[in-house]
Amino acid sequence: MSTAPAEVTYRDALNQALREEMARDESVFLMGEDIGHFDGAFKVTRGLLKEFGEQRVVDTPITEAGFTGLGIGAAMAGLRPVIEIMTVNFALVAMDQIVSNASKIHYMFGGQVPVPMVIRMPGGAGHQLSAQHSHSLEAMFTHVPGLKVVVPATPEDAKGLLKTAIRDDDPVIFLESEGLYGKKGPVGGEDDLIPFGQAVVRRPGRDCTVIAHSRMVWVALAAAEQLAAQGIEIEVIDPRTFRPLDLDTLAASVARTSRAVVVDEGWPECGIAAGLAAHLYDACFDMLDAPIRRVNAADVPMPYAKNLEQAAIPQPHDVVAAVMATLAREVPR
Amino acid sequence: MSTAPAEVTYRDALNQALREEMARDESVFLMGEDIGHFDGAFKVTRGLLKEFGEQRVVDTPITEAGFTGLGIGAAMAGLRPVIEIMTVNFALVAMDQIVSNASKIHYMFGGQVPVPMVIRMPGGAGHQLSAQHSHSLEAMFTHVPGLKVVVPATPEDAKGLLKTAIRDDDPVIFLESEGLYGKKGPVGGEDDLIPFGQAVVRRPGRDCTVIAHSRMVWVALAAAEQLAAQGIEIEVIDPRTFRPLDLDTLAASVARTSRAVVVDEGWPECGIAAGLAAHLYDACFDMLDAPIRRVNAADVPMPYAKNLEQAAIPQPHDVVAAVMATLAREVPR
Amino acid sequence: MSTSPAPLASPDEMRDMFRTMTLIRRFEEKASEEYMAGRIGGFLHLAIGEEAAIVGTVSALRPDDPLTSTYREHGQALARGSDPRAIMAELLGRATGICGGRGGSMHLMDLGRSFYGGYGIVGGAVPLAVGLAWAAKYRGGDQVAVTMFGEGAANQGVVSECFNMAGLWDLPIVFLILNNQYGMGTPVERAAAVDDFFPRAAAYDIESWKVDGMDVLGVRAAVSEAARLAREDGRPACVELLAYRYKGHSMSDPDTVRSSEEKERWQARDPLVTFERVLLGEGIMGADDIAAMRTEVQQVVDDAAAYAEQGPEVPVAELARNVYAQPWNDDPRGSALVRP
Amino acid sequence: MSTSPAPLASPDEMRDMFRTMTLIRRFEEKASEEYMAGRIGGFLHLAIGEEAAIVGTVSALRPDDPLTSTYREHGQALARGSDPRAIMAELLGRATGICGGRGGSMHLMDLGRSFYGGYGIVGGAVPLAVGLAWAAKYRGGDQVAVTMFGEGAANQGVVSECFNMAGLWDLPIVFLILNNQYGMGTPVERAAAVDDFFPRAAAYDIESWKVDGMDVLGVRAAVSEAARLAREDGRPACVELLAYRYKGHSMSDPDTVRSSEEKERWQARDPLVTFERVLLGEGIMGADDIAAMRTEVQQVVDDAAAYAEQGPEVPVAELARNVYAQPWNDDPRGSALVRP
Ligand SMILES: Cc1ncc(C[n+]2csc(CCOP(=O)(O)OP(=O)(O)O)c2C)c(N)n1
Ligand SMILES: Cc1ncc(C[n+]2csc(CCOP(=O)(O)OP(=O)(O)O)c2C)c(N)n1
Ligand SMILES: [Mg+2]
Ligand SMILES: [Mg+2]
Repeated sequence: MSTAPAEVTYRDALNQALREEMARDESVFLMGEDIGHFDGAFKVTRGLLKEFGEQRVVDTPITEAGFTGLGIGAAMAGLRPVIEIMTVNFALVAMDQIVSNASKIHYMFGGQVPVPMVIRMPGGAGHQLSAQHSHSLEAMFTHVPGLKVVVPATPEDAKGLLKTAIRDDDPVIFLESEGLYGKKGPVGGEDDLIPFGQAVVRRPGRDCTVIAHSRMVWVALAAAEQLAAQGIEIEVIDPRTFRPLDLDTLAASVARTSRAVVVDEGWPECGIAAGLAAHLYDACFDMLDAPIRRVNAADVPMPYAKNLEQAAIPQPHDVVAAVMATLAREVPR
Repeated sequence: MSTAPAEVTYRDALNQALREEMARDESVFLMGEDIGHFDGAFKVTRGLLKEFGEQRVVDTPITEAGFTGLGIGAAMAGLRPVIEIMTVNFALVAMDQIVSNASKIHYMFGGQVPVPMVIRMPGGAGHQLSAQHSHSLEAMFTHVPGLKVVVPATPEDAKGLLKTAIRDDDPVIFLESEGLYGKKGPVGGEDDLIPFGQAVVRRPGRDCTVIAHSRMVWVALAAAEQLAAQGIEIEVIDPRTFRPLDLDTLAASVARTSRAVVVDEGWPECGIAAGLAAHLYDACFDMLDAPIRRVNAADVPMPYAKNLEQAAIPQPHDVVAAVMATLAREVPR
Repeated sequence: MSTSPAPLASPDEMRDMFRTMTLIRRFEEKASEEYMAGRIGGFLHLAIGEEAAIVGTVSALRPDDPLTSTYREHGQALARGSDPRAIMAELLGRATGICGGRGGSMHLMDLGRSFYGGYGIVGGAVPLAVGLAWAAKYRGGDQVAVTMFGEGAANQGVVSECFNMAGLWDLPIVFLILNNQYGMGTPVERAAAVDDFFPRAAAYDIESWKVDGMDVLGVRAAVSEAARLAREDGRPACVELLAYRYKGHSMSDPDTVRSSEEKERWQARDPLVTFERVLLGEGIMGADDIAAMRTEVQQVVDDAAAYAEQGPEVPVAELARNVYAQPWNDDPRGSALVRP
Repeated sequence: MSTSPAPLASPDEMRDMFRTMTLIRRFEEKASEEYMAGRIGGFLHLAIGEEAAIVGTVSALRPDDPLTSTYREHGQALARGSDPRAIMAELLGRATGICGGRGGSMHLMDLGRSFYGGYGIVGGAVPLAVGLAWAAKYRGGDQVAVTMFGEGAANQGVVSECFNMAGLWDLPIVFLILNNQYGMGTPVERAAAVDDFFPRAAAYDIESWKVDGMDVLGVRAAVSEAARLAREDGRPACVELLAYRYKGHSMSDPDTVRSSEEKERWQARDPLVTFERVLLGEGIMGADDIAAMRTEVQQVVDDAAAYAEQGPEVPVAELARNVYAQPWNDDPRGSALVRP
């Protein structure tokens, strides 16, 4: 009799990945604000200080530029730092280290030294944290060559992709979602790495391709249920990584459905949805029966009031509306 | 007998705008590294210290986050700071002040206080300054609601738009081009302000719309000459500001030509070209005879070697190739 | 210049200070209830235990001295005289909130009272205050800008940049390091190479010192002197206030890192209790004055909560309002999630 | 541990140091010519005048002590023993350059010699050095990380963050503030609240002091002591080296801000001239030893330039190489400017 795989939270899936990789490789260490004695602001690093000690699980002062830079230097020396920036909002303080140093060092010095580090940080809105604490900055990082950008949506991906990230020799921006930490699901074992650059079909469908990542995958899946009730079957695809991007899988789906919607919690201008749409138009121009619709956060700093905040971030009904709009072109009702 | 208007450089056009606005409004002051006694790294502020004194033309320590934040606070107090960040590359150090404070303060505090400031900074590649000194970060700023983003291509626009920026009550990211400082042209007088959100047709044409900003306008115009020799007439349009964006003018042109190319010196992923292409597909999907082509910098950190650098940034022949590609769809030769 | 409060408080001022401290305490207790009841979202950072630091500081300032704070800033707003109703309504995200419900607990502002706001990025507001000082000096005014931030924030590089600019340009600013000994769960000794923060400012030739942040009169005297240096001598100053927050970092912090022994030790020095003792001892207030004041304050707080709860929601149609001070047109794109 | 260079240099070491100083001077003069001839693009920042600071520092280190520098770093690479040919070829953007022509003058690196590179963002490399120190300590090694940066860079907030981390975690690092008194056209007194920079490190309990950066033996002694503190006591140290650059900030700087009187005053203390006097005076080198050395150095430099000029261009097909250490496939998109 086989037992169903235990379900763990996204949070604990990340914790497992960190624990396993730390046990496997002594050069892996964790550094960030309140990740040790406090177990992490979101408890992702719970128990790791006790298990691995203060040398490998390091509480830092509130100096994101400083310790991100420290991580880069340590990676150049051959260690594998996993830097936690408490939330992606605070990465803005460390932007110069990420863009001017981490992403460029390997190239700029002619390939002499890689920068094998991971910068983990959660982001996203939905908890009424208002304007300074609700960023989704995927687009800013994806803009930058030299970075890898990973956006897991499930516990399984969180674990498998983080393990890959830690073993990767390049600087990996690992963007978690504050809204997903409690999400449960099965996870892989110690040797189950998930390669970068492989999109996954979260739900097959024939009528329209809906591309979504991180928490938006779940928003898209909720929309899929609503649409299915009306006989519309969308295909939900999760790119999982933006650098590298598995354009082939995305484009193959769009070629089949002839319609696409991109859902992204970030802002619209020069955002992820715009970026993906541009790629898909490049690849599928002749196959599209309707313009690609983009579902984004409102083009505003995030407001505090709950009703405004909910109105400002993509909801299932926004995805439904976008899908309907792509269909209306051919199936006007 | 009327005399032709004197031609001045882009650099001096900016200088005129600063001088005129400082003379007009005592609340305008300039702050930045080496802008006073040294006349500015690019000599844009030449002579202004002598004219307006140390209180209004302020040399700073090399602390971009600090003095950008100072500018924001001074703007909240009702002054009109014009902050010079020596080049856009160093804005990465001040990214938190720009994104978390400048762009959000008006909204987040319910409209209590505006932030009437300008952050001037030159950018772009082409002078073999290698990876850390060659950024075009238009996309990062355009991504952020609450900022206005201005990208002048000519002396006339440099002057007229800077004057508008200084009188505007919002934080304006004013992106100059290092490659254009020596460019000459006519400029407007003291009262000639150029409003934000008005694109301009740099060269009319019927065969393909080419959208380009800042230095890329000149690259596009060079391409237009080459194409004209082959009987192909492109319409070159310069958006001049990305926030606000004059989508109407862009879309009207594309609706006429049925083809579009977007030229942008920044990186391709989630970049300006992707953002504009997404807007144009939204507006003109049914009118397009070919996919919109994007011409971007190579997706690499900028290399030092001259031949590599030139290969990494858009050249007229890249624009020509892109235009030809859009035409080949219908006019295969 | 003569309008600055005197370093030594008059009996009236002391009564006022005590009332404000009580108001802050009761207001935050009420906010805590509202949070538990699910009516406040996001983060709620309480300053309970830090009332002396807040009120001592604000009482030493002129009402037109621009002030910035962190996300833990209800007390600063209250001490500046902002309407408790509007503050509580902000915490509840109502249209009647002091920032129209856009900011919430972390982002109060009351421009009319020269309270330039609470900010969420640790260290991020300090340069704004330098700019406020800059503006005062630029205009030839005699205001002193004051910025309160935590000892954790003092480690952010931008704060050092601010020390340098203020020292270099002789700006009228007082840096107030509210050293409550923890940044979230991290005690000073695990975050800072040296436990004292004021010497950092001294390295930039900024007059600086440390005082007991639990003693409201001591804080007032120290901040008065700092403000005097800034206002009269045109030099920045820095005061480190040693204090303690009684609650966790925010309402979502179970506060398990700090020992109960430590908490009790600091609570034994409760600034309200010790100041009450002073007032009673010096005959400035009687026991029934205090009781009456408490009743009145409780009414103010209850009224604020009632007012807030009855406040209207923010109309969703206003989502894209105030993104810009000068919008370019009525472009509705801002609030449209689906493109095109 | 015993392999650290002694603070007092032996005659052989002194000869070596003098040769290296001469090599840096001649190399940079040659680079200047190459720049004027249009063979070097971008910025070219010369360290002429700062040879004592550079060579004194590097000679006090072990070859495996990781070192970072700024864009003004030809000297550091040469002092570490990097091949002058490969450096000059890098300046000329050739495939034979030390970074394959990708970095240019501002971004030399020689990993095999533990030279971790020159960086262009002012202050930006300092945390990297803290990370190198961290790694040494993490592995139980006894290397000392050393980072050289300007007094202008010392004003960047991240440098203060680094002082704090190094002091807090007892990292084996030496912060070397090369105070050449100017950041581009801005003299110290217009950029810093206090003219001395080492006290800033002291505020983080970092042993720190200032020495004459024109005196190579003094620099060596000071850096030796700093490295000893880091290596043996496991404590960071900070040395401020007072020096002067003879040329403008970079080749494109006409250098009109500084008075010729000031320049002459400092050039009268030329580190090569004064050290030559010492060597002659102590009989460590004779006049003809020196002449022979100069000839040899000039040959090395001329040879480097000839080698560089003959070097092949970087193949444009390699544009997208090395963006990643682990590329995911042969995706040619990186080098394609036109999409799709
Ligand atoms: C740049 C940045 N990093 C991290 C955080 C998360 N954070 C919020 S408050 C806080 C602790 C701040 O401590 P301190 O400055 O001492 O102020 P206190 O909370 O004690 O009043 C942290 C780490 C943040 N808001 N901003
Ligand atoms: C963050 C940043 N701001 C500004 C610059 C432009 N810049 C390059 S070098 C320099 C002066 C640096 O002075 P200092 O640190 O004293 O070093 P020095 O050039 O004197 O060796 C400036 C302002 C830069 N490269 N990076
Ligand atoms: Mg604290
Ligand atoms: Mg200098």
